[in-house]
Amino acid sequence: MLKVTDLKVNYGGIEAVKGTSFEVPEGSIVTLIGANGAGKSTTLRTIAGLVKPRSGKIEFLGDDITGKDPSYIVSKGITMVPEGRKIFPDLTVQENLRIGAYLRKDSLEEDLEWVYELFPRLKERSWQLGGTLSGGEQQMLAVGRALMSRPKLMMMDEPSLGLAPLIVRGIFDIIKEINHRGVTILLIEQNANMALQTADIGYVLETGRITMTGTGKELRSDEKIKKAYLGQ
Amino acid sequence: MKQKRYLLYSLVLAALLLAALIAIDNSSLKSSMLSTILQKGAIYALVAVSLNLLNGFTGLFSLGQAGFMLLGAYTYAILTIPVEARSSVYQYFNGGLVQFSLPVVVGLIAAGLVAAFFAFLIGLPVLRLKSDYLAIATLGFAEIIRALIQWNTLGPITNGSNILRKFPTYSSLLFPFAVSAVCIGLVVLMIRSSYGRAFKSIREDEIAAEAMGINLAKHKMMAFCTSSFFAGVGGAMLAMFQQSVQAKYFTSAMTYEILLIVVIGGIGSVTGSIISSFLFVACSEWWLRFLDAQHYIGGVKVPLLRSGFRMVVFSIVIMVIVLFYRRGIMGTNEFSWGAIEKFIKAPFGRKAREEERKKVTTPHE
Amino acid sequence: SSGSPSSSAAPSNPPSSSSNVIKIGIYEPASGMNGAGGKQETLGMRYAHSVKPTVTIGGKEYTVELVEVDNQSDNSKAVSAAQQLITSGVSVVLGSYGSGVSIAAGQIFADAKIPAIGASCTNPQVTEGNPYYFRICFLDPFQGTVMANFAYEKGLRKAAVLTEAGDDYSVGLGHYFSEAFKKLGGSVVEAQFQSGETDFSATMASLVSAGVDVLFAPSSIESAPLIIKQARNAGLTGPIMAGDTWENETIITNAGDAAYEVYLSAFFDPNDTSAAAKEFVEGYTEWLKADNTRLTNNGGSTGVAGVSALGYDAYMVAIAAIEAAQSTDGTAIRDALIGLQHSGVTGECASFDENGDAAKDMAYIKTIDLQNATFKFLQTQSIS
Amino acid sequence: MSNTVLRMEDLTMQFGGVVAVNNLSLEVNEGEIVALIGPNGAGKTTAFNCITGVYEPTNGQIFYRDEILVANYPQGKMKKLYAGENAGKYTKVVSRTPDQITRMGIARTFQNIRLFSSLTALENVLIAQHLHIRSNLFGATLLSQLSFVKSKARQEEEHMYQRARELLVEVGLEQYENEVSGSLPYGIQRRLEIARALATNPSLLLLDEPAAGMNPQETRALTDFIVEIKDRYKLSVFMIEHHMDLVMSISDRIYVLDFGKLIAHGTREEVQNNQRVIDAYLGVAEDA
Amino acid sequence: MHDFSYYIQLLLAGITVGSLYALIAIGYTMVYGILRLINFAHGDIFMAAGFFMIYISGTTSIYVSLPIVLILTVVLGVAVERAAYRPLREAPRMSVMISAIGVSYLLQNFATYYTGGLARPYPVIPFLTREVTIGSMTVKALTIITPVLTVILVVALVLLIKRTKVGMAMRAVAKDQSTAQLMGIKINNVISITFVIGSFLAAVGSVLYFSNYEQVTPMAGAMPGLKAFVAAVFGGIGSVPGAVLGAYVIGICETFIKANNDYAIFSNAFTFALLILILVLKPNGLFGEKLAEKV
Ligand SMILES: Nc1ncnc2c1ncn2[C@@H]1O[C@H](COP(=O)(O)OP(=O)(O)OP(=O)(O)O)[C@@H](O)[C@H]1O
Ligand SMILES: Nc1ncnc2c1ncn2[C@@H]1O[C@H](COP(=O)(O)OP(=O)(O)OP(=O)(O)O)[C@@H](O)[C@H]1O
Ligand SMILES: [Mg+2]
Ligand SMILES: [Mg+2]
Repeated sequence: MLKVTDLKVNYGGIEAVKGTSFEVPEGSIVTLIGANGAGKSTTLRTIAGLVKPRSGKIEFLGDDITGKDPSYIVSKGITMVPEGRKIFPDLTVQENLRIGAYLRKDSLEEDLEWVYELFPRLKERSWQLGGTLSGGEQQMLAVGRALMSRPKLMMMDEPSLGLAPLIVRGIFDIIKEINHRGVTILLIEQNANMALQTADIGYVLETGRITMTGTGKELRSDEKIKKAYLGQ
Repeated sequence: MKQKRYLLYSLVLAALLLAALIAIDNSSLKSSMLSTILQKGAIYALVAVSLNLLNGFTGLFSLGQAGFMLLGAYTYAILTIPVEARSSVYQYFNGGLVQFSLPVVVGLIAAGLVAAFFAFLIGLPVLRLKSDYLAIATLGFAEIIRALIQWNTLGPITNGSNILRKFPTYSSLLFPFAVSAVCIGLVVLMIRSSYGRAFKSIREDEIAAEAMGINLAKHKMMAFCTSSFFAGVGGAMLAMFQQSVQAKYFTSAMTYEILLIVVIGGIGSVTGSIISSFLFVACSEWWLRFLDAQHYIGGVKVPLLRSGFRMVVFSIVIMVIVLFYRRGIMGTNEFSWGAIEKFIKAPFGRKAREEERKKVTTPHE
Repeated sequence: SSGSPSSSAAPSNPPSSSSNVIKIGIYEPASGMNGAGGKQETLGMRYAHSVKPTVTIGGKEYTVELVEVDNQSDNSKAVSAAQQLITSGVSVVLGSYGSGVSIAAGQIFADAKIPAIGASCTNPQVTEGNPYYFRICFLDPFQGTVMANFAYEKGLRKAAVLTEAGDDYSVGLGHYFSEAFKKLGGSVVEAQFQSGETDFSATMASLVSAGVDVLFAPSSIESAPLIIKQARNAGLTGPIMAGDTWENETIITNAGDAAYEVYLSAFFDPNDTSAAAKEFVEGYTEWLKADNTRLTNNGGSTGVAGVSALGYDAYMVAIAAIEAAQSTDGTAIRDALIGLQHSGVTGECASFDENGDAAKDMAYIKTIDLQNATFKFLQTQSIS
Repeated sequence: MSNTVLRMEDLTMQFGGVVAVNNLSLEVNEGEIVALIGPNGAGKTTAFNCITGVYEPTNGQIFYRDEILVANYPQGKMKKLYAGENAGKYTKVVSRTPDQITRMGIARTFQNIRLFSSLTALENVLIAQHLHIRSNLFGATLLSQLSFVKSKARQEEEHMYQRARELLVEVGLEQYENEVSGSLPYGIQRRLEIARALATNPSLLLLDEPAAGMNPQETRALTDFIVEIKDRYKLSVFMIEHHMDLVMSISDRIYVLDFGKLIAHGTREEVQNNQRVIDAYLGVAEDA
Repeated sequence: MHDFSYYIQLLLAGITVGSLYALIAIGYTMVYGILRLINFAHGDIFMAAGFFMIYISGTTSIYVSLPIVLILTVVLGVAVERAAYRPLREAPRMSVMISAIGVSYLLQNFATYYTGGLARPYPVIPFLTREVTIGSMTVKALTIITPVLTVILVVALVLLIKRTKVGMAMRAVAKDQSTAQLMGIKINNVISITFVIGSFLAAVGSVLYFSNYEQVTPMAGAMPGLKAFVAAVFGGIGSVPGAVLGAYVIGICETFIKANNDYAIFSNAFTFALLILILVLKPNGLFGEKLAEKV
């Protein structure tokens, strides 16, 4: 579904991504794990069109989307839950959700119900301004917002960041559920353990390069990974 | 080791500059466009640096600079006009109320102090305001000051709407340079001190700065008063340069002009402000003047050229600079010998240029 | 040699050697608050130049070259503008419209020992204490008194004096009018407005309710129509008076029907029957029509503004002085100016007094003729 | 009682209709690491903000050692709005600005990193030392950088630099000294934020989710780091955290908030086995 | 000292001035709220609209010129955005503002260059300048039309911003452009729409304003532009009703001060003093958004 080939991205003089290649098959959950600063977020931002790559190619459903406008990429069916939530502080919770479906022309009520069902907390707060939500609430909102566009591929940048343990587990359940509904997931997580449990395929990104790949299970039992990322 | 070498370079450069200035001062060039532009450039450099201290380093968006210059210019003029000249200057006010006159240096310092004092007064209520709210409040303050000075009732002191003149001016080109250099030097030292770092932290994030124990009110006030002090001194020197001073020209347009200089030079770069002051003054008042006159090339009239065209071209030049040097001439960088050495050492300076280009194309968020 | 239609002949036929060129500086605003008036004054000078492009010194014919700078009506730009003229090597300077910039540059011309001839700057401070500044027009104390006399003689007793704060011309002239009017026995209500003001309705309402029977409002060309119209709207039916700046046809165009009973003091009367004036008016009008840019700079009309006539005279005085001095040297020309006599289209333009002010003892009082949309000469007035 | 560093009494913070913190009382003792946990939106960060002067609480008071840090009671509009317990108990109003509180010896980090992002790591740390500066503006301007004058201000400036570099070495960030802090990796930024807080010389350190965004291995390193700095700088630590491995391995005591109210409090074991905590927050036991 | 009708007359004058400021301020605050750009050129676009009317009405009838002027002004506004603001989307805020000052200089200087700088009479638009009598007073029709139009426009704009998808997109873009992009919002389009609305309002404002004062100069936009800025801040950045209220407060205060001859020159000063006072009491303006920033 998504194919990234030899992607290189620079921030000024710094080379943040140094030639990564990976694939996301349709219907799967793929996770990218790696240390801080490995270039995970940059990769996602580049796919979403927020950062222009220096070289490399990004194909989505056979369509070359390298360096295209974010709005074009969204219209193709890719959304992203950005790192740090980035919800709109002046918009109410409901408006935040609605704006997630900006490109859609059909009725949103059904999807709103679904999101509220996933996150009952949001329903309670649907008139509160996004900016005053607690960290965890904001994270729920960011995921909900991304779902509203009915994406084919949803990229999530550390969705469990700052969430209570109960919710973290919930989030991974939700990811699975979303996936069951036919949404392909590309996930970045620091909580590598949970991520690899959830994912079909995992890639390990180290200083801008993919160094290892395998199914979630394989990686979870790899000694090196255990030591470096699972804290065992 | 390196430090010493750079210090040597700096001393040599300073000496060369001084020699050049002395040479101009003692030659027929003394009364020339070059000298005029250099004087005004030096004065504007001080004012621009003072605004940069506020806008660029402390993150306080102030549009009151013309008001503080006005205060400085008037304070200087009022205090230093010779007693015997007062009756002709204050022609409608029987020679005015002030019947003494102070030495030039005292007048200059008083100019700064009065500006700083008013900054303190206005700062108490308005420095709590954020961004544009602060901008409009300071802009408004400058307008209030101007209206007060023009008020006929204060005429015996300010001469109301009428021009002030006959105050002592300088005779050597070195004077504005010396005063500006000393003042800018002080600003640079301040920026590099712990207080300067505190100013920068306020620019970066007020909440975090406060959490680091920095008293926002106090530090903003320090920056504001200091900036106004130097704006006041700059205003006084502008009065000396013009040999006359009248409140109606210290409008927001003057503040915008200084803001333009700061931004074109690079917000947060002292060197940038200085360089762009000279360029700006030269460009607006010297180099483009030919555009105002009709010219003939081989008997054919050059189209478009007529009075007013210079200002059109000048506006376009400003736009072009702003559009192509988004972060100003210097960005937030300062002049450094290290950078220059690197530039020269790289083969034909290519590498340095390449790096520069990379910087420009950086995608920013 | 009247009205040769070609513009500045000098640049198109560059002189073979620079030794027989003499430069005259035109120090006028072409932008800023007084840009419009400055352009009209400049037109008069350019026309004069086209009429008399050469001058004979020591039996040799010199070509006059005009060097124009824009002082932007701004004191802080005035210094470099003046310096530009000095650097270009001018022998004498003409201008400026707007007294402030003239005062600001006065010392610079004096330091460079280059005489300056003010055409329409009426503030006393321009020439006072400056041995190099001369002026061919009358002064504000004179003008203010003239208008006060005129108003009082018309039987008006309560005057509103409306001036622009911060503008020395406006405030100064208003001051002299008030003084004279009060001395005559009239009473005065003073009011001020800020530069750039467009809404005078409240001011006018208060003046009308104070029961004034005449409004004296020396102000800029831009404010004039606004003042006239809004005064009429507020119900002021009495005369509206002002100084020389109001003699500008755009005011009539812009103020329209409201501009009845408007009186002003002027430097010049285009319908003057004297031969010199007639020749000037005809020639100048032709010259204006010959070029669109000139028309634009004259506000799109062919009317002869008083400042253009003064500009013409100022140039002619300069030429006369150069010829009298038989030198291109600034100080020599200055010395020649001191004793010079010159009768121009606006009357006596020289015979300077100890301050350097011409012996103008007469102002033209004009009114607006709405039917023909022109200024109509009413009477000459002097102070006895 | 003298070994109580922080004491919070009946703290309430209400935003319009939302009672973010509801009648909360707690203590932090000298040398302890105390954790504050609870579901998202329970009011933990809000409690921190009340302590550090960012918010003025609706009711209640907070002591730092034996001094009142903040005290307030419902007044004005709040009087009508707030009808909670102990609303009439307090009559004193003390409100200090965040900088005063920092000066008293409390330093904090932020849930969403707030470094001075276009300044270098070193500058960030230097700025945090500014609160202790002795020289005034003129002294600092004129004397602190002129190498040919030996002055107090100069010594002070040199000392600040020396101290800042030491600190960076101590927290293991020396290689980032001259890097612009905003472009540092996330985990490094978190560490730098702690270093910056330490530079204010606190005796109580408030950490708001220090391990957010860190992988388990990094979290473990952070755990050691917290213990280490606690011992080295003789700190008491009060932290908010969702990483249970971190919380459970180093906290001496734990407070659990839900909907602004304290639902449990005690040692790790007590809290871990508290059914209310499991229901509201922990869920079924970790299976990592 | 004065009778009642005198004060009514002043009040009416104040409301007229206030309404004219309000019309300009609405357009100003739109751009301001969304781009956080102090659009110094707004007043000059307004001035340009005045000259468009003068030149176009010289060749054709008023009723044909009106729509052409509206269109030309919108084109000018959007062109300015394209040329001077869009390339600076990622540059520091200050640079964009400087670019706006540059555009303002350019428009003023070009107008001076092109028109010669003298005031030009504004064509008479009969249905605006026609006199109408209410009670004992005769006023120009625009005195009544302007406030009504202002109110209608405010309601329309508030609905647009609060209730429509475009409005929501505008608010989102105002806060965070890159995240807005992630939602599929084409920020360039949203910003262009904002400029279309802003310039359209400037054009409408210019027709009414210049019909009242009947002349245009190259500097004619500077003062109204500044007043609009003040009004926008007064009411709270980005708040359309706030800007309108601010404009009325300014218009009415100014008028009453100007009626007092001794202090007339303090009318601007007083307005600013009042503004400073209000800001000290309400640091985010009258209707300023509550800071949603959470620490
Ligand atoms: N805007 C930026 N400007 C300059 N450098 C940047 C920028 N954003 C990221 N970097 C650098 O690019 C590299 C990769 O960063 P990225 O955010 O992609 O890492 P990451 O794998 O997502 O890490 P984390 O787990 O901390 O989120 C890092 O070294 C970082 O310092
Ligand atoms: N400034 C504010 N205005 C209105 N409501 C607020 C404000 N700050 C916080 N709240 C509300 O108070 C509640 C507590 O928020 P707080 O940030 O303290 O939660 P938290 O316990 O830190 O959660 P998390 O672990 O997710 O960060 C939330 O419901 C939040 O929406
Ligand atoms: Mg990341
Ligand atoms: Mg929190």
